[in-house]
Amino acid sequence: MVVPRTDFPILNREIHGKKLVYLDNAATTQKPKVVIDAMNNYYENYNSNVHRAVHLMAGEATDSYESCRTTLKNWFNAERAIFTSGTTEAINLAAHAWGKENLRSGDVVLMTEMEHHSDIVPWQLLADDLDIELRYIPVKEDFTLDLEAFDASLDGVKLVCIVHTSNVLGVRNPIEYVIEKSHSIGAKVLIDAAQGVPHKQIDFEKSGADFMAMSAHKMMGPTGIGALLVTEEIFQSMRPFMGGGDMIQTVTLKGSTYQDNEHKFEAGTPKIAEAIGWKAALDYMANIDLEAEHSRLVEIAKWTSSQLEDLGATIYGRYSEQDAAVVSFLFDNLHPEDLAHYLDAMGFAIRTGHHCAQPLLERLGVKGTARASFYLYNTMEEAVEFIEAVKYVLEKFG
Amino acid sequence: MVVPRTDFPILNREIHGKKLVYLDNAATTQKPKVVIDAMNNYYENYNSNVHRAVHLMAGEATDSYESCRTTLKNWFNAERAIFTSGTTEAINLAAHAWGKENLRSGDVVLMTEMEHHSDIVPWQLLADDLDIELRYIPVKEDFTLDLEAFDASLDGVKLVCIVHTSNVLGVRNPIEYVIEKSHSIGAKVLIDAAQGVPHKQIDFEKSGADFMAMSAHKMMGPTGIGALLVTEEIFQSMRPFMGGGDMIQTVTLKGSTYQDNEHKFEAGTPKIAEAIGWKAALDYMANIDLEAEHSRLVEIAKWTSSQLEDLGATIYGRYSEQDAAVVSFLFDNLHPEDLAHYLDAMGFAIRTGHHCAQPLLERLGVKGTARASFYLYNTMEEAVEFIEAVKYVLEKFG
Amino acid sequence: MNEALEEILDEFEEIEDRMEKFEFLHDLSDELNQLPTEEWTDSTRIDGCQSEAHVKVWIDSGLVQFRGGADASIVAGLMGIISIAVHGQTVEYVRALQPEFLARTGLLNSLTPSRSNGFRNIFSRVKIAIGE
Amino acid sequence: MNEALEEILDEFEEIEDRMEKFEFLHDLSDELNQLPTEEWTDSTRIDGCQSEAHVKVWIDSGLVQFRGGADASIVAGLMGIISIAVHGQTVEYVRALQPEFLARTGLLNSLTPSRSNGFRNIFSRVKIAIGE
Ligand SMILES: Cc1ncc(COP(=O)(O)O)c(C=O)c1O
Ligand SMILES: Cc1ncc(COP(=O)(O)O)c(C=O)c1O
Repeated sequence: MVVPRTDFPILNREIHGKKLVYLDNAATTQKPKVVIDAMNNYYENYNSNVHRAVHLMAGEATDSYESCRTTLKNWFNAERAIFTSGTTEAINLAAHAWGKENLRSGDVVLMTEMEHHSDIVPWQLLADDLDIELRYIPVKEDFTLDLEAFDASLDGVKLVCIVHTSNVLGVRNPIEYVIEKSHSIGAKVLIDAAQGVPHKQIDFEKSGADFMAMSAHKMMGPTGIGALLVTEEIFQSMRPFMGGGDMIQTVTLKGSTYQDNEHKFEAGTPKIAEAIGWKAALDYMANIDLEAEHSRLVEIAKWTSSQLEDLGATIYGRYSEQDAAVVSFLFDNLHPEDLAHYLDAMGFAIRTGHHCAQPLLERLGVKGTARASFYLYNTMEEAVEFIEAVKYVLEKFG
Repeated sequence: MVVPRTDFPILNREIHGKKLVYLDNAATTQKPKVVIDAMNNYYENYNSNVHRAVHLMAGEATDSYESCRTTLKNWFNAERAIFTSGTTEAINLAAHAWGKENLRSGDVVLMTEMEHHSDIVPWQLLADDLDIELRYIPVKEDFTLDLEAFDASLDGVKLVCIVHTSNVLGVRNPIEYVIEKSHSIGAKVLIDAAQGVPHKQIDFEKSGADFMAMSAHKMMGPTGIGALLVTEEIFQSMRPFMGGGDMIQTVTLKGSTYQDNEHKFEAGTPKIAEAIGWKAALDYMANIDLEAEHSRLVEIAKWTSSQLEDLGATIYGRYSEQDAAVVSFLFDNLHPEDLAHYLDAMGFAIRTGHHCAQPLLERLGVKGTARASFYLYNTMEEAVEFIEAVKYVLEKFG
Repeated sequence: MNEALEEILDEFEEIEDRMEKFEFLHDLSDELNQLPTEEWTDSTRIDGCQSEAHVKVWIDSGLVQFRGGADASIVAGLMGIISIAVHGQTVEYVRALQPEFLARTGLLNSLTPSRSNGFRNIFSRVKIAIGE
Repeated sequence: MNEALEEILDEFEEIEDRMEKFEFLHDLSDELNQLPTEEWTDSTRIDGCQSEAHVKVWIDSGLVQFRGGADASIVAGLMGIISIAVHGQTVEYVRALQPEFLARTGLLNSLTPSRSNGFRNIFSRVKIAIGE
């Protein structure tokens, strides 16, 4: 089963006179009409600031906004869900609100070479402020993490930051092992789940993770919103990050007291329409058999990668069952930037470049890759057309 | 002239069976259809991540997103416009990226008692980290700033933070005087323009301010976006606040280098749809004679306040030409929360409470006020209906 | 639900005009055993009302005791309803009571416990007092 | 605009099929005076291309000199056009030239100078070299 493509207005779009084949889903996903409609409904019928006024629209807006939080908590089985502008802000929030309060000089933050810049730079910035050490788990030839190196790197580690699923390789990391091992030495674990949550309903509590970061726009929700999930224990050890309206209990010239719920970390007028759109996306996902869809997409990715390989491409990925449908590849005789332009001329949207994961690409020994990433509305037919298009380009320009 | 009310779909809304009269504009404003449509158009026709891919939709999204920045810079005549999630994040950005880098132990940040919590708490949080002193300019009986006290408080001041227009009083502060005087002693000035920009096109460069913070949602734009305007000098002295994708030039395991434009402070996938919506709002405003509208609204506010006074209310404001159309008032014999509920029953949306300005309310000696705030689509007829409704409530419950 | 409460909620459902509902609510504040302002403290204060709102809930011989006071009359009226709902009732009875009954008044604009919605917070205070 | 450039842009406007445009562009990279890879340095590098792209622009006897090299062929083709536009032209002539002429190729998906759009950055480099 494929989700009804007619649910996604953009799929009717023509690109340079050709039918759009959108294969840049790891960058951002398309939105079903229900998501767009939910935001329109807010703006056209009950746009109002939340938490503050007693009038009817303020009540409706507040209920809608907070019901997104409830939906999110239920979907992920999480005690605390703090809204942020996306994965990046979520990780920065963890670094500021928890890291600054709980890390001490000499403590180690352990990351992986597979991290997205959003899970590296916040810790580098924090290391500029605190005297903490940063370490990285290497990636092996088979595109998986070097778990022996991980085991050997745990000395002094207080926090492990690991990407659930790589946006370049599609590889899903053994977070269960990493969490268990990290906890056994008393370290906390932050999961960058930006690429994990679109494909799978993750049970945060059961996963045992301490933090989990995500973006709505990568799971059919709007831009401008995401979340940091945290356990109650972590929540209680976080200090306010940004100050302002809505996060305070009282303000005097001498000092302030803060809310004791998630609002404490959501200063200012929140992302109201965005939360409402995200809830609609989660409700939409709830009607999809995500596991079946995921298998279907991984099959497509596997087929695509083997076809590309037959055409002479080097493939960066492995397409086991739990991995994401992300195909990174390179041709010796065709620059990826050229390929992307030629494909664009034929209606195909793929991504090329460093994918905000320069350390990983350095480890792979390349400057960038071409990446085709599939999502719920993509079909096997599109994969076939994509391979045909690549063949055409190779014949013409290869 | 009133802007065509038919431009605002929500104004057809019924509240408890009554016509909506929306007088909570200082909290958030309603959106014209062009703003909603611009965001729909993005999601339905060219939703894509920006700055990163070469395909057509990525190009269209990038051009649209960046053209919002251009529009913003032109509208405000500003060298640098950094997108944030709103006024609150903009001020927190200033505190982190500039304050932390440029303030030293013993330096003074001078604020006013009239500030919104968003322009107080970030500095209180900063003062927890750095050993800086916070001072406040008092508010006088006539609801204006005590400029003599200001003159007398400048010793050691490195930054003055002042609200352009009070969200409680509607009073427009003498920012020209404050900026000139502050600069004469070498202090920088941050303007919280959240309530100023909806009513007036401000020339940032000409104002001489160093920082200016604002929210799109208070000027007919969407939720989830705002901006910090800064001079080139300030821009160059700011250190990255949040780390992640899009703000870097290169990332290695050893460290990172950053972009040299505004992207440096916009980590992660940006607020794309939101920027596009905001641009549509600015384009819409460009077609309105804001000065004439402002005079019209202040007249309405002045009339409303005098009517309320005749009915026995205490008024907190003065309604001079430059002030905003914000009417804060209290009746001795009717609790504002009750009043707001009764008015809501009749379709009127007003705000009551502390308006995120507790220090100001403490100075005024009250716990909260009732506040009716007017915007472009409001009419004199609505003000008349409002006064009638208040009379009705007073008769029945006063 | 006890009979008095049922009657009141029926009455609310019958009244269509919202202003009339408020008038009816106004009268219900008389049903409230007043908590004298001298006894208003931080621990009796209800968050989420813009008014000063205070309640004291305790258990006496297995029966819930409720006193309240507020400077806004709508809040006092809602306290009146809650008082009718719980005052003098057994702990078991109150434990079974869900805050949703308040929605039948048709007066709640929002169901989210928040700053602008102290009504639910008042009821939560009752629940806390009986150890929930 | 010089005649050779005019002709090329006319040709681009005549070609409808985007792939054919690319084929035509491909040929234009031959027009480019190559900057040997040994001369590729940080200061010749163009930001915003995902490929390695390098140009060197200088003025000789009042005439603009342009050399370039890129490992992506589309970028090399665009350099070819820019070379035709500016190489051997007077500084005054190049000063008057606006980057918008590149849009006439119909090949630019974006007009914003950014990471994914090195084309404009190449032309900016020319402008910087002539002191703009
Ligand atoms: C004067 C003033 N400053 C700051 C803010 C905060 O704006 P936001 O909540 O959009 O961040 C507001 C609005 O609530 C305001 O009126
Ligand atoms: C693995 C991973 N982490 C983090 C991010 C950053 O997400 P955002 O840009 O939405 O903050 C992304 C997406 O670009 C990603 O793929």
